[in-house]
Amino acid sequence: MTVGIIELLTIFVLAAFVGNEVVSKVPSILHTPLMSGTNAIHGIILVGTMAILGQAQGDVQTILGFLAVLLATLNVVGGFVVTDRMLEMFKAKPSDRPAKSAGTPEEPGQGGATS
Amino acid sequence: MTVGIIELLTIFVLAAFVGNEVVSKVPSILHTPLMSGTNAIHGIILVGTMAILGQAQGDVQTILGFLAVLLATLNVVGGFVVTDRMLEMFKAKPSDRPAKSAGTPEEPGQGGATS
Amino acid sequence: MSLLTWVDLVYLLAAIGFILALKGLSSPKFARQGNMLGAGAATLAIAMTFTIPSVRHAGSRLILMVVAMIIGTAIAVPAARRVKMTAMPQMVAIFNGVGGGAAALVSMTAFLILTSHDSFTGKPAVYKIVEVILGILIGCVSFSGSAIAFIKLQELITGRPITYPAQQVINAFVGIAIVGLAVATVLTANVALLVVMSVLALVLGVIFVLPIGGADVPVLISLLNSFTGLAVAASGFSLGNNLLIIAGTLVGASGILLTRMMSKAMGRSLANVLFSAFGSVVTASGGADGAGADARPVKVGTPEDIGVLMAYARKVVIIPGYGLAVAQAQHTARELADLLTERGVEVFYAIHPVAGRMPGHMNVLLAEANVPYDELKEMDEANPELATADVALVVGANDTVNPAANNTPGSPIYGMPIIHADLAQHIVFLKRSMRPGFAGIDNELLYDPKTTMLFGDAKDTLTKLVAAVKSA
Amino acid sequence: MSLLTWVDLVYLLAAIGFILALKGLSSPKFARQGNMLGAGAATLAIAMTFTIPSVRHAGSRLILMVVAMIIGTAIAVPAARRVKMTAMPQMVAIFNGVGGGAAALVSMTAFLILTSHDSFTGKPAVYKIVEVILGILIGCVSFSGSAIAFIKLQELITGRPITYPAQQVINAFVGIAIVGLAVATVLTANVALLVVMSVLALVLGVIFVLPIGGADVPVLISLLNSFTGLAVAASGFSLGNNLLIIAGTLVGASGILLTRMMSKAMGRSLANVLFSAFGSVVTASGGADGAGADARPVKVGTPEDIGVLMAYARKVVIIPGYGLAVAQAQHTARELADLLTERGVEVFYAIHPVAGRMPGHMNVLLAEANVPYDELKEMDEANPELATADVALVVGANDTVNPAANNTPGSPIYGMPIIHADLAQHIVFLKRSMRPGFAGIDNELLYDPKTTMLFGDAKDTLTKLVAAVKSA
Ligand SMILES: NC(=O)c1ccc[n+]([C@@H]2O[C@H](COP(=O)([O-])OP(=O)(O)OC[C@H]3O[C@@H](n4cnc5c(N)ncnc54)[C@H](OP(=O)(O)O)[C@@H]3O)[C@@H](O)[C@H]2O)c1
Ligand SMILES: NC(=O)c1ccc[n+]([C@@H]2O[C@H](COP(=O)([O-])OP(=O)(O)OC[C@H]3O[C@@H](n4cnc5c(N)ncnc54)[C@H](OP(=O)(O)O)[C@@H]3O)[C@@H](O)[C@H]2O)c1
Repeated sequence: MTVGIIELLTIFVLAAFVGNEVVSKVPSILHTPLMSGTNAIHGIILVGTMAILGQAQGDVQTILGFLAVLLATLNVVGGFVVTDRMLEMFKAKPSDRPAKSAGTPEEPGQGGATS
Repeated sequence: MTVGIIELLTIFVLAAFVGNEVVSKVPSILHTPLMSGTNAIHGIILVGTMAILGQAQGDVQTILGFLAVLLATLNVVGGFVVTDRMLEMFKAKPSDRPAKSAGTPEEPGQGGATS
Repeated sequence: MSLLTWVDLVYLLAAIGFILALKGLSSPKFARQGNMLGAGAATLAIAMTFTIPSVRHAGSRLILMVVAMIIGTAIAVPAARRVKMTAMPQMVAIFNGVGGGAAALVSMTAFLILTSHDSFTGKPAVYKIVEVILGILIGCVSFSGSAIAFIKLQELITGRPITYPAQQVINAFVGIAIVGLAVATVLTANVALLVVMSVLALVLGVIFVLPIGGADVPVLISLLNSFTGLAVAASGFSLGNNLLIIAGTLVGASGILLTRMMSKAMGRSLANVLFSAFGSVVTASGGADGAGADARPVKVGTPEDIGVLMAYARKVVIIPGYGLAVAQAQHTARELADLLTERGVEVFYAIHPVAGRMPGHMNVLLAEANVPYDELKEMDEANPELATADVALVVGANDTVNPAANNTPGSPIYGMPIIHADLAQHIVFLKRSMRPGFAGIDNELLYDPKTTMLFGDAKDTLTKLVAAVKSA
Repeated sequence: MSLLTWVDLVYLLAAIGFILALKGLSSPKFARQGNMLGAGAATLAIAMTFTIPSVRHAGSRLILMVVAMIIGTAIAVPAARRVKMTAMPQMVAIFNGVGGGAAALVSMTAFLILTSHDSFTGKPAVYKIVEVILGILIGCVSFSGSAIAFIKLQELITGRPITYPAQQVINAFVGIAIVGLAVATVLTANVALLVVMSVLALVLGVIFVLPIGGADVPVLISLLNSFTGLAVAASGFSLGNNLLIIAGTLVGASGILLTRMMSKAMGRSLANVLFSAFGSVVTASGGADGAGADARPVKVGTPEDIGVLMAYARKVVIIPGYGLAVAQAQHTARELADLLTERGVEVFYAIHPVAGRMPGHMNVLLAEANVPYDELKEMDEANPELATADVALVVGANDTVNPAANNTPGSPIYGMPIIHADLAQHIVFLKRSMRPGFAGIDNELLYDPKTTMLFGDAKDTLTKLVAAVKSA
């Protein structure tokens, strides 16, 4: 906790630019998974809750810390699992399907989705 | 100078992502001005040379610092001026020209350049 | 290097992992790998956290920690595995809310630790308190706001905008009270003030979300997601933890952008989504639409007519909308499409970006029903094809095919891009009534001579169509 | 807040300014504003630096500082104002070199201060020395490499790759010596070792650049630009200065990307650009090409023939290349284009991304000659138009219109996108001889029945064409 506030601010500003730039061209087809995936990422607050519970003194702080760890675990575990489930379905899978007229190519579908 | 190396490393990594993301879609028409413009940006080393000359002790350090300030000034001043000169010409200017058949629109030229 | 430096290095690695995960999630090809990379980065960071002395030597609190994590995992995994794809928005809302709650609790405990530690050296630095307050405020709003969003989407309360007398006055009062308490807390570092402020922040989350209509809630969730990110970043400031700052800010910044992109896809501004009820009180039932609707004749078809029409068509485009999600008719729609394909009819789905209950949601629903990618076309790709389609089968969609968006300036949806069902030879609407869609405006296309209506719940009518096609 | 925190805050603002400047520079619309924003950010940061106590109270050294800045400005402004646009690559090289030199000097002085300060407390931390060494190494290579690049481009020495016996052995020796000295310096923190290492790094810069052919030098300058950025970032680490780290890293990262994009536009890998002489020793004159060239007949035209051809054409496409830049014929080309336009001929320029002496350079040259934007077409835009063109006037270009890139697998330029001059009704080449271009390979198009050659320096032949069109 000895790090200068300016360094933290700098990191904040740079991370904001990175987040903004990276997401700026995502296609609408991915809005839902992206929302859910970023939701999982902020579950990393779990790391903070662990540190807090580790340092907690007295019952109040311990209870708050315990609750925090519990909630953060829900967020991070649930977030990544649900996103994965969603994305798992996001693929061309002509093989699972009843016979289709032509051997439908896999790539065009995905390529079209990006455009 | 008491800042932790980790913070500096973090800033480095994030800045690298920002640089990469921002430049990743520049059209080839701007390669030369972009090269010259980034060249000017690293001229900010001038700030470092000033700090060094300020702290210099003894003749050797003072001479090195003096040289450094001089070189850095060349970089930053020359870099921005030359880039500006280049970009100044980068515009549609049908007005300077001898009468052209049709009233050439300004935008299409620039729009085409981005594509 | 000391152990703590190693921890910090691993945190930096995890942060890089999150950035790459976000890059992956932004492209359809690498989305799944991206998510897995993110999960890996999180696991790494969590594992490393166990080596920090204050955690490692926490004794009974270490046991509590592990217990909390086991309980959390035991709840989260089955919930995430079993949730129906149609209930995705609720699920995201709840995971987001707990994250916000955790961030608020971290900031709160950090405040307690801060004030108890510093009791001998005097008041802690102002900016430390400001960081804590920001974390608590944003986290609490996100927590209670997400909870209300969940309740709305789960239809435990009405999805309609909830308004009540003196709403503006109450909002203003809560807002001013929070600001006042925040300032007072900064000045006094008093715990009681902080607790009252936290409670009011929870209230603010509730009254912020109540007036927002059900169909706008997904956009809201994206915004609250962004809030939680910022709350996490604020906790990162309090704890001096770079990883939390980076991960939180990434989510905060990308969430805000995503929210704006969603509003744009709906042809509206973010402010409009959040602060106007957008006439959806009028929408839900009765009133103006009944009058306008009944006045003019519409063509109503039987399932058999329409079954024959489709069975002998060359190209059928299915345009799914919000109603398909509500009726959970995606599997039946797929059955119909398969049947038609087997008969040699060319079938594909035209997906509007804001069809369904949340942006991109229709893709997820249809993917769940095993509809392969190559039958889904995005709006821009589908529109040129519609001119050559024999039948446009509009299943529970309305606004997203309403020509008023193109040709009626002043209409609330004017300017929103639509799917051009109107270009097809025949248009079939599967809906329950003549009631308008979310935007609450009449749809001229329902009265078009080319249009046939088939009233009823989408799942029922689709089942009937399947039977009709089979016997055609 | 202390003064130093204020300085840091202003530095952060300047860093944000640089990021926005970079964003601006990446889009044609905001490039100029972006550059101005960058200049403003730099000015702000420099002004703020004067308030730092160690600078403010530096006494005589403060005067020296101001003197150095005045001298630097007095040299840089006129140089930057007067330089010819064709000499742009040299100018960028020299500004880049001095920046690298400055960064190296900063790191060197930081090392001296470090070792003198710490003389009583023992050796400074290892990572501090590593930072310094990196700054010096990269800065020195950038400095001497840029100097050689300047000398090559200014044609003070030959632009051809310079090779000499035992080149590999010497390079390896220098490389190993530098690594050894670096390790020794880390272990001993000895100044003498550092000085020797710096000198060897200067040598490395020279021997790294000498074997690179003149036409590849622009790509190299982009790489060295990136190096200087990294050297600045390394100085930032030594000084604990965030602004230097951010600005340097931005330039370093974007420079590497830019370098790769340039190589890609040339249809080659970066390694190929840097480490292979790419057969350009064969290129320059004589040898294989002479034999192949003389064996087959070519059609040679007179300026009058070609003047008439163009004067009565409907559409003329001018394809400028390296030779136009060398001959500095851009103004004459513009004169010709204006003349044709006045006669009602449709004229535009088709610009290949790697035409000229550096990527995008041709745009700058033509812009300088007052050619408006709307007459410049990028390759992808121009190619469809060439099929309907009456005349493709190829001025000092060769590789960029060579069909071998499309249809001769194994050719060194195979895979590079070209401008399809071959689709035009008539093709006119203005060049001095039958010699090949930079890639050193024959161009079938020169022997095409549709092709007319007009030999001579591009400026001369264009002047003759202007006269011919006038009298046509
Ligand atoms: N996707 C998003 O992210 C999102 C977010 C917020 C807002 N929105 C808004 O939501 C709208 C979405 O457009 P949309 O065309 O998909 O939907 P819509 O315009 O809201 O229309 C949905 C239609 O489905 C019908 N319906 C409802 N339940 C049904 C059932 N069980 N069976 C059959 N039909 C049923 C309704 O008519 P009946 O009542 O007559 O059956 C209604 O007309 C747009 O205005 C968009 O701006 C979208
Ligand atoms: N732009 C870049 O960034 C860049 C960087 C590195 C490498 N390159 C490479 O450079 C090449 C560029 O292609 P390019 O088509 O522009 O040029 P090129 O293929 O190198 O051909 C240039 C032609 O101009 C002629 N020429 C030279 N001086 C002339 C003069 N004074 N008057 C008239 N003609 C003259 C030469 O023929 P004579 O000798 O017969 O006159 C030569 O054939 C590509 O291979 C590219 O990969 C480009």
